[in-house]
Amino acid sequence: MMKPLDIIRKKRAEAINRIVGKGYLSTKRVYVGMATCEIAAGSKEVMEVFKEAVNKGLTDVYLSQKGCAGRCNLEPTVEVIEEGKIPVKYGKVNEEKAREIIERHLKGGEVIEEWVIK
Amino acid sequence: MQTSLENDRMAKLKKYMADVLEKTDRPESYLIAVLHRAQNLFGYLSRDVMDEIALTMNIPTSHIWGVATFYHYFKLKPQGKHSIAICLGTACYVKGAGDILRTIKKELKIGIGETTEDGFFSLHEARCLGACGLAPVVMIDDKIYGELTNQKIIEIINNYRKRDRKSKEG
Amino acid sequence: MKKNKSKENFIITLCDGPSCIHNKSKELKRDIEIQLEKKGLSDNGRIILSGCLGMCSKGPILIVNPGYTIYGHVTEKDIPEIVESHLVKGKPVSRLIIDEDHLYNRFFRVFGDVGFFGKQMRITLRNCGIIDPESIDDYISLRGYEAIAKILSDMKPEEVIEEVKRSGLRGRGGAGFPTGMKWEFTANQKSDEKYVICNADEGDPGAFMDRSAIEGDPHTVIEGMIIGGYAVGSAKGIVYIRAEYPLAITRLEKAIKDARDSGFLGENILGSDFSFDIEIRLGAGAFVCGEETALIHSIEGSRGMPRPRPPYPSVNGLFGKPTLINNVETWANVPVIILDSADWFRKVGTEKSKGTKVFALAGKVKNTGLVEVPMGTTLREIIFDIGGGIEKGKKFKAVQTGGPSGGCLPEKYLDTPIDYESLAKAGSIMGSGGMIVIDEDSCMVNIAKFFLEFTQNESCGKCTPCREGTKRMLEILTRITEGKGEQGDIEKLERLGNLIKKASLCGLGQSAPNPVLSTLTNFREEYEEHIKHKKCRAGECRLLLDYVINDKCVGCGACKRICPAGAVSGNPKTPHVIDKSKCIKCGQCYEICKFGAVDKK
Amino acid sequence: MEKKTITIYINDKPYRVEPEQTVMQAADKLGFHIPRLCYHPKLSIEGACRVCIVQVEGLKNYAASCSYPVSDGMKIHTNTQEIRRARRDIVELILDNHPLDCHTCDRDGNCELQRLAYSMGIKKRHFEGEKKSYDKDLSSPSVVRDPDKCILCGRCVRICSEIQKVNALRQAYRGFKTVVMPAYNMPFSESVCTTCGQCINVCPTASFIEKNYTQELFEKLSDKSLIKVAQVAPSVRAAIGEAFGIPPGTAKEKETAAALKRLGFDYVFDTQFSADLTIMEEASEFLDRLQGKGRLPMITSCSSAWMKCMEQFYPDLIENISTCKSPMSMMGAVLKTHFPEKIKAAPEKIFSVAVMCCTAKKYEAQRPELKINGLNGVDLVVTTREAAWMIKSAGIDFLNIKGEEFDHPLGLSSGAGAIFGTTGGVMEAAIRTAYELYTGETLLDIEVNELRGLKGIKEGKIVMDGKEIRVAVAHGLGNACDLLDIARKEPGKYHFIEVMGCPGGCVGGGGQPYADANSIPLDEECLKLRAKALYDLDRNRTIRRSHENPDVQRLYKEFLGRPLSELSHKILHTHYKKKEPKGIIPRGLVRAR
Repeated sequence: MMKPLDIIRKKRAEAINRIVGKGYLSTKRVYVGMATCEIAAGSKEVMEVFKEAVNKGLTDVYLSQKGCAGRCNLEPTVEVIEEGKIPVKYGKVNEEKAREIIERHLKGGEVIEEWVIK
Repeated sequence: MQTSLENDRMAKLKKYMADVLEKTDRPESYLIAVLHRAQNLFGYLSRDVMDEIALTMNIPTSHIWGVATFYHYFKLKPQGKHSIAICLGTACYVKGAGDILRTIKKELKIGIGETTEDGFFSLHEARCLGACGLAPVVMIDDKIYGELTNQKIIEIINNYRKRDRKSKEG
Repeated sequence: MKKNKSKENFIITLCDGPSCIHNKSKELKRDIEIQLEKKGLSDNGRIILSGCLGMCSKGPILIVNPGYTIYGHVTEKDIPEIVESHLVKGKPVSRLIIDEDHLYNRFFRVFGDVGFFGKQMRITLRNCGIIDPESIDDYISLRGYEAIAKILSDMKPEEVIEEVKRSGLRGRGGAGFPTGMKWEFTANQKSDEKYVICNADEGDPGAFMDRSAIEGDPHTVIEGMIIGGYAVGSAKGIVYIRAEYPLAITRLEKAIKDARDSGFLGENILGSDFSFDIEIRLGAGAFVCGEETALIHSIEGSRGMPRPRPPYPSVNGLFGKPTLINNVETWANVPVIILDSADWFRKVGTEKSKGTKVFALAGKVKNTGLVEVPMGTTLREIIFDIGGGIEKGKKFKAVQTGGPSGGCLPEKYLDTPIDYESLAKAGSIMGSGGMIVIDEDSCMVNIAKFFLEFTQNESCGKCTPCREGTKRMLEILTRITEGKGEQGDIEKLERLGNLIKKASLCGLGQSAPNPVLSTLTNFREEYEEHIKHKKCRAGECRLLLDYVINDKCVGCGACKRICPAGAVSGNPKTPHVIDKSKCIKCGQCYEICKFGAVDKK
Repeated sequence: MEKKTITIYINDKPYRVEPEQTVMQAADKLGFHIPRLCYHPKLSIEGACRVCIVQVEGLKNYAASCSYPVSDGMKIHTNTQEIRRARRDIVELILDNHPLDCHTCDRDGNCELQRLAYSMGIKKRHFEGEKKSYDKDLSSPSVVRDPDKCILCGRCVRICSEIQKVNALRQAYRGFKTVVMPAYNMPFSESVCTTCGQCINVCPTASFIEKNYTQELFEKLSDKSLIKVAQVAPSVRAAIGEAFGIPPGTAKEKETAAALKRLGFDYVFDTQFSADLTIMEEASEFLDRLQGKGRLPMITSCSSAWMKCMEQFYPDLIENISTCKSPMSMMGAVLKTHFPEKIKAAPEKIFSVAVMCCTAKKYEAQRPELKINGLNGVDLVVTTREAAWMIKSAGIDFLNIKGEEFDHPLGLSSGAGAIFGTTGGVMEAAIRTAYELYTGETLLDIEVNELRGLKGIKEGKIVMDGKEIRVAVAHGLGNACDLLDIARKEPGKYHFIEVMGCPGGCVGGGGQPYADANSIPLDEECLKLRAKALYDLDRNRTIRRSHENPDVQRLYKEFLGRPLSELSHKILHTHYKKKEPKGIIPRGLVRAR
C-alpha cells in the first residue's frame, strides 16, 4: 500500500501537470489581485480587461487571480512575472492602465516603470 | 403576485430546514444558519417567519427572538431598497468616518438602523469592511466606495437617486 | 529617486533581520556599493536590506535576483567575486550558493524587492498574493497538504503535539496561550466526540488579516485544522466565520469541497485510517463571539454570551465535548511547523514569542496594509520602515495595538520589540493584530471614547461590570469631550476601569477599559486639558472649539443667516462677529463660509 | 473509606474541604457567606452579577466564587478592603441603573438588592447616569413585568426554561439594552407564559410581581351591599406565618381564618372543603375511566398553570385530563349556586374571594368557561403575600391573634383536603377515597410515603381488589412535561397522574411569601417544612378521608345528589381546549436551553 507521503508526491505531480496544461509555462504570467479589498478598489474591472485581451487573442500569457498580498493603499495590484526577470508589480491599476500594461508590457515587453511598486 | 412570491420563499425556507433536520440530530445548533437563510430570502426576519422556524425546528420562539435580537446582522424590520453600511472600523474612524456618518444622517434624515421615508435607503454601521486602505469607506448594497469626503458621499447618494428615477421613468 | 531611467537589471537583497546575530548587512552593503561603482554598475540595479529571511544559521545571507540565487555565510571577501562573476559575467558563484527551500520564501521571491514587503517575513501569509486561492492545484504544487501526508506517514498524534509544543507557537488571537499545551489538554480528554474549531470571527474594527488569509490561501487553514484534528483525536472541524466576509466564505467553501474531492478531507485521509471533515458556521455580527465560550454558544445556536471558565473548552466545549479552538493565524502556522520543523520555527522571533505576527497596519501612516514580521521587530520598524512613516508630514502621536482590547502607546514606546510580554508591559496587548497609527490631528480622549463606544456596543450584557461599567465610563468620556468634564472624572474612570478589568466575566470585558486606561497613563495631560481648560489640542472635540471670524470676512451674511443660535452679528459688507456665549458650536458657519473667514480654535 | 480532602486557605486560615466543589460551596459550609445575587442552587450557574467575586492568590483577576472550583493549597480572600470595594462598586453599578423608589416599591423590605446595598455599605453614588426606561407589561392577570427593575441576573429566564421548561422568557437584545421579555416583546397575556409565577419567586427585585388586587379588595370589603366570602387554599396556612417572621413549617390555620374575618369578610370558608369535594368527583371519575368510560391515564386538573401548559403543549392529551374543576373553582361554583340559596341572597351579591398560594389562580378565575350562570365563581384572587400585606396594613396582630374556626357550611375539611397543597397530596387523597369506593373497604394504611417528598417524578402502586393501579406524580412544569413525554410514549404505563405546576406543589406556589434574609427562594428545606405543616394537619385530624367529611356528604344530600350527577357535571366540571398563543412549540426534543 502507498504511504500518504507517496500519495501526496503523486498528487503534486498531477497538480503541476494540470497547471502547466493551463499554460503556466507561457513567457509571461499575469496575476490580478482578487480579494475583497482589491475588488473594492476595482480589481474586478481590471481582471475583465485582461480576460478580454486573452479572449481576443493575446497569447503566451498565463492569467490568474491571486489573494491580497497586503498592500492596501496601492490596490488593485497586478503582477507580471517572467522567468529569469525580476517580477514586476503594478499598483493602483485601473481599466485604462490595464489596457496600457497589455499593450506596452505584455505585447511590447516594456516595463512601465512609473507604475511599478518599489 | 406578492403572496405567491412570499409562498415561494417560504417553501424554499422550509426545504432548507428540512435538509438541516435530515442531516443532523442537533437541529437547534443550526438556528443561526436558518435565520441567515430566512433573512436572505425575505430581506428581514418577520414574526411569521420566526414562528415558522420555531414550529419546524422545534425551538422555543422566545429563544429565536433572543438570538435574532442579539446578533446585529439580523434585521427585524423590512429594509430599504439600498442598504448603506458605513464602516466605523478604527482605520475609517481615524480618517474621518464620523464626519461622513453625520453627513449621511443629515442627507437622508435617518439614524443608524433606520430606513428613509421613501423606503429607498437603510443605514447601518459596519465594524470593518476590510478595505482599510481606502478609508473612509461605505458599502452600498455590495459595492464599496472609498476615500470618501462629505461631498463625494452626497454625490454617490444622489447618483443612486437619479438612477432610480431614471429606471422608473424608463 | 529615479535619476536614471535605465533598466533595472538586478536586485541584491541583504538579510537585515532585526534580531540578526550577524548584523553585518550594512557593512556588506557598503562593500557591494564600492564594487558596483568600480564596475560602473551602480545605476543598473538596487541593493535592498530585507527583514529576517529565516536562514539565520547560514547567515549572513545575500540574494541575487533575477534567478533568486541565495548565497550563505557571505563575508566581505566574497563580495568582489560575486559582483564580478555573477553580475558582470552572469555566472553565479557556486561555492557560496546554499540550497534553502522554505515554504515562506516564495513570497519573498516575488515581492522581496518592494520596501514594504522586503522587511517582512511571510510565514502565515506565505501564499497570499502568490497563488490562486481558488486552485487547490496551486496550493498542492507549493508542498500543500504535504504536512498532512507527513504526519500520517511518520508521526503519532503525541509527536505532532510535541512538535507544536516545541515550536513555541502561541495563540495569535489574543492572550497568547501556548498552542501546544491547548492541544495537549484536548488530546488528554477521553471522549467519544471532540471538536476542532477555527475562530475566524474577526471582529476587531480595523483588523482584516484573517479575511485576507482565508481569501488568499484557504487551504493552509484547512490543512492546519486537519493536523489539529489528528493530534487531538477529533474527526470534526468547524470554521466559525463572520457573515460579513462573503468572499472568504465562498473561497473557503470551495476549498473544503476541493480538499474533500482530493481526499484530504473525509473518510480515510490519504489512505490512512484517520478521518476528518470540516463544516462552516456563520457568525452574525457579534464581536463577543470571538471569545471561546461565546463562540461555542453561537455555534450551538444560542445568544453568543460567554460563560464562566473553568471548565475550559478543552474539557467541556462544543455540545459539552472536548474542543480545541485556535484562530486563523494560529492554524496557518501549523503546516509550516510540521514541514519546516519546530526547530526552524523557534529560531524566528524572541525568547518567549516565536514565529511571526501579522498586523493590519492602518491609520495615518503612508503605507497601509498587511504586515507580517518576526516577533521582536520594533514598533518603529513597522511604522517607519515598513509603513513609511506618517502621512502628510504630520507628527506621530501614538500607535494603537490590539484593537478595542488594546492600548495606545506614545513615542517613547516606539522601540518596544513586539512580543506578548513587552506589549503587555507597555500597557497594550498583541491582540489579534490591529495596528492603528495616530497623528497629532487625533484627540486621545476621543480615540479612547471611540474604542469604548465599540465595546459598549458589543458588550453582550451578561455581566454587571461590563454592561453597566462601560456605559458609565462612556458617559464620563462623552462628558469630557463635550466640555462638561468635572474634577474627579479621571479618578472615576480609573476606578471603574480597574474594576471592569478585574471583575468582568470574559476577555471582552476584562480588556474593555484598556484603551482608556492606557491613554490615561500616556496622555493624561490631554484629559486634564479637556477637563480643566476645556481645550482639545487636536481640535477634534467640536464642542471645545471656539469659532472666530477673521479679517477675511467680507460681510456677505451667509453665516449670520445659517446660524441656528443667532450668535452671529454684523452689518452687511462689514466684518461679522460671533458671540461666544450664544454659539452652540454646530460648525455651520465654518462650513458655509466661502472665504475661509471662520476659524476653529 | 475516608473521603479525600484538600486544604484551602480562606482569609489566611487553613481548612480541610472536599474537592470538586466551588469556592462558594466550600465557603458556605465553613460559615463564610459570600454575597451573591444571580446564583441559585437549583439553577444553572450564570456567573453574571459578579457580586460573589473573591480574590484568589495567583489569579490576575477576581474569581466568581459561584463557579470557580477549589483546588489544593488555594488561597482565597473573601473580605479584603479591595474585594469589598470591588463588590460595593458592582452593586452600585446595578443600583445606578435601577429606579430609586424603594419606599414605594412592592418589595420594599424583602428585596435582595436592597439588602445587598445595605450590607455593602453603599452610602454615596459615584457613577450615576442614564437609566433604562421601558413600559411595564400589565397585560397578564397574574404577573406584572417591570423591566426597569430588572438587574439581569437571569434567574427568571433560568427557572422558566430549566425548571418549568416553559421558555416564556429570554434575554433579548444585548449589552446595556438587554431586556428580559417574551418572544417579540409581546404582551405576557398573549405569550406561552403559564402564569405560574415562579419568576416572581426567584426575582431578587420587583421586576416580576403578582398583579396586585389588594386595593380593589379593600374597596369591596367596605361595600356594605355585598356579602364578602373568602376561601383559603391549604398551602396558604402552611406559609403565611413566614410573612410575619414565624419560622417555616408552622401551620397557621385558625389564625388565618380569624385574621380574614377581622379584615371584613362575612364568611371565611376553606378551600380544603372543596378539595374534599374535588376528591369525591375526581375519584369517581377515575373509577369510571378505569371501567372503560374515558381515557387513561387520567391526569389531575387542580393546578391552573399546569392546565395552561397542557393546553399549549399537550393538546393531544386533553382528553386525559380530569374534567373536574379545581378546588378553588368548585368552591366558587358552590358559592354562586347553593350557598346564596341557603342564606337566601342573590348570587350576584356574593363577592367571592380566593386567598391562594398561587398567581395562576388569578388567571384561572378569569377563564370564561368556568362561569356559573354568567357569574364568575371567584371574583378576585389574592396571593398569600397580598393577604399577609392586607392583614398587616389593616393593623391586625397576626402573631397574637386567637384562632377561629372556618365558617359553616363550607369550612369543615378532612386531612385529605389539607395535603392537597403539597406534591403527591392530591393523589394520596384520591387513593384514600377511590380505594374505598372501589373495594367497599376502608384503606387503613393511608400515608403513601412513596408519593411524598421532592423527587421530580414519583411512582407508586396500589392494589384494589387484586387490580394493580399504577400512579405517578410530578411537581414543577418541567418534571410534568418529562412525565407526560413518558406517558405519551407508553400510554399504558400509568392509570393516574398527578401534576402540580410549582416546585414542591402548591406550597412552592408563585404567590407564597418571599424568602427571608437568611434564606433563598424555593429553598428545599423550606418547601419540606411547609409540606410537613400540611401533613401534620392531616395527622391531627380525626377525619382524614374526603368522603368522610360530613359537610361534603350534606352538600351531596341537599344539593348535588351524588358525585358525577348531572348537576355536578354542570357546575363542578369543565372542559379544556387546545391553545396556540404566539411562541408555542410542540413539545419534543428541545425544551431547555
